[in-house]
Amino acid sequence: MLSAFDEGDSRGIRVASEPEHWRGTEPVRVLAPDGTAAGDTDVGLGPDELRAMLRYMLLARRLDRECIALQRQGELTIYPGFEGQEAAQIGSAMALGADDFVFPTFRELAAALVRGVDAVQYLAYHRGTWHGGPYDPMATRFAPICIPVATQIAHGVGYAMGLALDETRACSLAYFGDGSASEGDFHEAANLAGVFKAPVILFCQNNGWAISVPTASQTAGEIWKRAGGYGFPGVRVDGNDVLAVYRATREAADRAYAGEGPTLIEAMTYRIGAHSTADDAGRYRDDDEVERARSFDPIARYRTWLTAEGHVDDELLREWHAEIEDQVLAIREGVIAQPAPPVEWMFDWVYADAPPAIAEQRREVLGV
Amino acid sequence: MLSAFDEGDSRGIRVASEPEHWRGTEPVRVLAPDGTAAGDTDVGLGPDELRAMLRYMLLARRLDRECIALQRQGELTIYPGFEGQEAAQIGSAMALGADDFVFPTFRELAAALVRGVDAVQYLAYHRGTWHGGPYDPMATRFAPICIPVATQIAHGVGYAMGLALDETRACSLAYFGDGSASEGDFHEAANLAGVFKAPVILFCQNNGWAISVPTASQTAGEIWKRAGGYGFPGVRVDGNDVLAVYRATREAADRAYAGEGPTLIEAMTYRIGAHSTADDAGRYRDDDEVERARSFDPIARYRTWLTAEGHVDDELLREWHAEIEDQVLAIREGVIAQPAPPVEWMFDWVYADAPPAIAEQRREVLGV
Amino acid sequence: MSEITPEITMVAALNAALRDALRDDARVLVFGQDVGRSGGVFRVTDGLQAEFGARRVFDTPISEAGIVGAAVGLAFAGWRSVVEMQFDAFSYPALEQIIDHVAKMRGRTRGRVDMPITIRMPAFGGIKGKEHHGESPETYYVHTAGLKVVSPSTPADAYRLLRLAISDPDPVIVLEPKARYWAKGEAELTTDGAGIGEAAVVRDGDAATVFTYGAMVARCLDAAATLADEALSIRVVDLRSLSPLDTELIARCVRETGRAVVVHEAPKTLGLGAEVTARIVEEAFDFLEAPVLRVTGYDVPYPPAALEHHYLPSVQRIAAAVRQVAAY
Amino acid sequence: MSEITPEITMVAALNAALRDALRDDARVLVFGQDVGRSGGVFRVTDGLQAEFGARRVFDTPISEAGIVGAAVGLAFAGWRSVVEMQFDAFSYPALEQIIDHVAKMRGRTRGRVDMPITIRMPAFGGIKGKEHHGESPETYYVHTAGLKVVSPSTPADAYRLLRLAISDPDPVIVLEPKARYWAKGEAELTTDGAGIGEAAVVRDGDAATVFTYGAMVARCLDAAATLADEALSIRVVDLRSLSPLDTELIARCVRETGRAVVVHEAPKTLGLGAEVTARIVEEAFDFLEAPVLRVTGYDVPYPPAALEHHYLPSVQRIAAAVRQVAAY
Ligand SMILES: Cc1ncc(C[n+]2csc(CCOP(=O)(O)OP(=O)(O)O)c2C)c(N)n1
Ligand SMILES: Cc1ncc(C[n+]2csc(CCOP(=O)(O)OP(=O)(O)O)c2C)c(N)n1
Ligand SMILES: [Mg+2]
Ligand SMILES: [Mg+2]
Repeated sequence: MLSAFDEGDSRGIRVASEPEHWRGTEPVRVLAPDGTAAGDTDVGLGPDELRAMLRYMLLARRLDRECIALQRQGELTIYPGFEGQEAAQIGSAMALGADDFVFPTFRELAAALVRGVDAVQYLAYHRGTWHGGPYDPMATRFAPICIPVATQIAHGVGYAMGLALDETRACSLAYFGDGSASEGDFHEAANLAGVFKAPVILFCQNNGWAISVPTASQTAGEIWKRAGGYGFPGVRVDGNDVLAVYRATREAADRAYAGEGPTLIEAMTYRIGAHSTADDAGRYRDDDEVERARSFDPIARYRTWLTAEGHVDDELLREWHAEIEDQVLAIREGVIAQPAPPVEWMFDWVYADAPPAIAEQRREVLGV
Repeated sequence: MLSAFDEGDSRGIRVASEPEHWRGTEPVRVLAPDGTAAGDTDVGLGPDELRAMLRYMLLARRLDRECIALQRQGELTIYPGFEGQEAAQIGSAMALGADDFVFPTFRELAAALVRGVDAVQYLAYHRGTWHGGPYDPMATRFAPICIPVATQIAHGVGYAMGLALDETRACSLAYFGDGSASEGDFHEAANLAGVFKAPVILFCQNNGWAISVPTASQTAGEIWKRAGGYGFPGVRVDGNDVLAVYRATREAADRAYAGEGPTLIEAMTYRIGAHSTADDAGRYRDDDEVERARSFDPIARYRTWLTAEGHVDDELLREWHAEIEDQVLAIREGVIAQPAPPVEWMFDWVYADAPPAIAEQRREVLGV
Repeated sequence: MSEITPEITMVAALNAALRDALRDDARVLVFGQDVGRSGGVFRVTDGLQAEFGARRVFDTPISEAGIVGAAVGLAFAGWRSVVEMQFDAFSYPALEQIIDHVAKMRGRTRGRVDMPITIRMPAFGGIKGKEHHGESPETYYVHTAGLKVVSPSTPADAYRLLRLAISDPDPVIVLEPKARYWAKGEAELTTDGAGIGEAAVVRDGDAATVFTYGAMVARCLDAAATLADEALSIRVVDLRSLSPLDTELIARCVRETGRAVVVHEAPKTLGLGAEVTARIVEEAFDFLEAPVLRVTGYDVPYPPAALEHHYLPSVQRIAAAVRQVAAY
Repeated sequence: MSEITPEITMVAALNAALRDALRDDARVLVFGQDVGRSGGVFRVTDGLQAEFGARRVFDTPISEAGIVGAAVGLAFAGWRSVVEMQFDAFSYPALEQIIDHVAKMRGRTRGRVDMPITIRMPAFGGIKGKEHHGESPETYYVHTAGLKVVSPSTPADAYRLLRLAISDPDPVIVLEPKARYWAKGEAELTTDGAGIGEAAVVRDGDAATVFTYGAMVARCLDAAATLADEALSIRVVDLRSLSPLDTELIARCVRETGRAVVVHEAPKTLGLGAEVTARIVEEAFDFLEAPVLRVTGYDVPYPPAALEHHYLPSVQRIAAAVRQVAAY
């Protein structure tokens, strides 16, 4: 009997060079890992949008690395990087309309950038100056950062139920990870979505790891397949192929707008970095696995294709590079300049009107 | 968009005469509803065992009705009847070995009888004289009655993990209902079972209703199909066909014994009575739906086949009838004779050793 | 007009509150297990689906965490959810959603997103119910910052508090004393009157104050009547709002009566009585002439029906405690 | 022998307790998220999988309710589970399993089935952690009859209490003060000594007693040192066992010092301080010369890192409360 109890698990046997958790059902692809077309590359985006997508990916990666530096320099508390997941996040976020609403986890800074969330405000969370949504979640339709894994999925479903009740032509999208999908909250939310035909996209970034636990020890099945049990479609897509992610999300959104209900998307990607700056992935993961995964880099793949298609060239990339450096520097400065909030903020929004005990405690702290 | 929000739901459109929630994937059958063979009827049971199965079904139905009478007479608190589900419970319980362990809900009196649980002790629960397992759960390998729906599934999985660790050739079986399968606990337990290849049978009695909510409003999918997402087999079986239930459970047990892991069985049955004696099903369910379901009665079907096969005849049935009347009368008397427990029992097993506060409260109550 | 005031049950009052809320505010939704077609296991939502349709009043799968989580999402979409947890203990699967999100979301968004969620549940014991159907979960909720918790003891309070809960921009847990569901009271229903946060003196007296709530209010009034025969004049306070607590009224009563007993069904350890005692000590220590006694459920799981009456505070136990503090 | 006692961290002590328990009892299992290969996010389970194999020490999916539910089933099969909840708030999804089953199963089976389950979790704040990583969940557990709850403040107590928890036939929640994980203390580890249910006087004094636990013990000792400079002699009691509480020692200290302050990180309302106060009032009212004051977290959600130091009881706040009761 080979089960998770057995030490010599399948992590030892690596033959193919793709990340192990990609095995099984072949994910849907538009671009091959080498950047050549693997399907119909017309996903309905014009050259500007195609370019914008790459620019976001480059910005996201650069900013992610800056955040890790900021953390090392003591300017952020723990920071969860997303290197390797740029296509999954940006491809999906780009596919949404302004009226759609995103319910993220704690790792979707790249998606937040696409939604127009102010990066400095977003990073206040990781600086430890505010919990939840330092940015205005209603303005960008990007819900507060959510840490208790899978709990945000029900929020996405509830929001979508609200859209359906209002007969608004919009949808919500809830991000979650491969590990999060083991929570009961995933199941309850997915089943509710099916029953109410909620216009929601359940978007799983399967990056192969939940902290130190590989997907193979997280579930014996394939996550996209669960959709069938809830009575709605599921699709497994190459999460490092931004065009495939875009198309799958677009199709799911169109289904949602048309009143056809939810879609589960499992985007196969890879977490290049550690779980967070507090984590040492060397304790549980071989470096060569990471090296192999790097050869499936989503940015290189897309840039190769865009270049071959003539949408970008070296000059444009150099221009972007300079712009992005400036952008990131401004964010860095903004983060560093961000002060601790006034102490009374701890009390100010717990209730719409502070009950006597809180009002008194507030006075005590302020010494008034 | 047709969703659960729409009032004119599919409950209004009934064409076939079988219960609505049986539609979709055809359940596996050994006997047709009219009691003729619909497949290979050799499920590996000899004539004595085949007869015993019918006798249990007759006893169970008679006792179930007696319990409802006892409740009306004030001798039981609320009682949840199981009429119509005798085949599902007895077919599955008969398929287990003495070393296997059952984790029931609150509706498995029929299965308890097969496991040898003393009916009077079992009914102490419904008499309100003790919570949980008034019977010894270790002696009969039948866990305490469980009310918080779906929570017992994880217990079954944990027990099975324990069996695997001990390398014991046995399995566990957790019962749950169609409604319970919407709980996160179902999902977490099923996923754990898959990951640890636990020797467990997840046995869903889909009786079409969760109190007043029909299966169609409970999930948009088919419950047996969820197994695929967890990486183990699922099967939909005619839950009113005791031979089919027996065979499916036996096969699942054999898989478990062989170290092949879990199986999800969805047994399609029908709750003939109300949810419990406290429930008035007339508020949400048409009587003619119940009448139609009665024509799929599991006992009539099996008796017809057993009679046709020459395993039982009218004389034997008359004999059993008399015996069962005596048996049920004895249980009835046992139940009625059961006194309230001594008040100190409230304190006696909260901890192995009562901490001072409880010891003091115990003394206070006893006035010592 | 007739001299005889018509009386209604708490179930009818709660039903009226939901009906009026649904009628007055098109953003109000009512959902949960069996609340739609069947009208709820206690009939609290009876007739609402028929009147307002299945888009406003609907049944859900058995998914407490999902139900509450959906209410959070619905709040982002501007809906005001009134969800039912079928029984006290069946709110436990939703605790993570309640503690992490329902209670905290306003703060997390710096007040940009309201959480006008009402979580109703039949609570407490006293009906010889099954296991997990007689729990007193208030401690879990009262300790959780960001929630309000109320428990009415009369039909009129039930109507008012439920309506106030629904219109409150913040989440409110409504613990409905199921043992009093069918008890009748004044039929005049209005939202005017005491708000969330205000306790009430339901019987005046000066020898001691008994603080209580829920189904124990009636029992404490019975005890007070018994004690009146012994010439002990007891004040009874219905706390009604368990969070925020009406510390001011609590302290004033202790200053005036010098002695206090707290009565509730929940187990003693860290039951609400502990907090009431602590506040009395903080706010009225110099007026306290006897220890505050707690008459509560024991520190054991809620017992089976046959032992329930031994577990719940009885008139005898309440009266004995009052005599003890009075004689101190 | 050297005069210098070697010192170890609480993490090392907890790790040793798990190792020794795994070695001494073949029925002990250790499982949870990331406890296996990686050795836990705080390294408490470091090296255990390598030593005892993946059948005794294993990683699980992210399913807190499932993990705890599996531990219940494993108990039926005669296994003794030590499960880790990765952080305080991540135990909330398991509350239903804990309240309904872990706490009640012994009683439900009339003592026929033990629930020797240990649920460990890094608890409380003070490390500038992320949201949901600094919660003080003790009220939820202490109020739940059928559970024991301990919280060590030193490596030696951590070792002993964890081992006692594991060998206890009843379920024990172990709240490990994560802010003290890396603080060092005496390296001699033994199961001899105070059992679950026993508090300890960690500093003697006679002007007032400060009751506390977890990471606040060190802070209260700092406050006591400060106050000693003002010639105020303060007794500090480390409660250690939050359920059952050592009521006897609590009452004795109040009888001897006449004044009391309770300090904890959890929000004030229905924090453990309420229960300690209520017990003091019940057991030592006549000796109480001042109100019992509570120095606690505020009645708000645990704040972000930048505000944490305003939220947690500080030496100043503790000292001020002590001065206040002493001067009363
Ligand atoms: C309810 C809950 N349990 C545990 C954790 C601790 N935790 C934080 S992230 C994480 C792993 C999540 O893995 P996955 O869902 O795959 O997302 P990823 O980190 O890979 O983005 C865990 C266990 C948590 N945040 N919430
Ligand atoms: C966690 C939880 N929520 C709600 C309930 C109330 N309840 C008791 S039985 C039931 C319906 C269960 O339906 P199903 O699982 O189909 O089983 P059946 O009653 O049909 O046997 C509900 C909602 C419960 N027992 N536990
Ligand atoms: Mg992951
Ligand atoms: Mg059912």
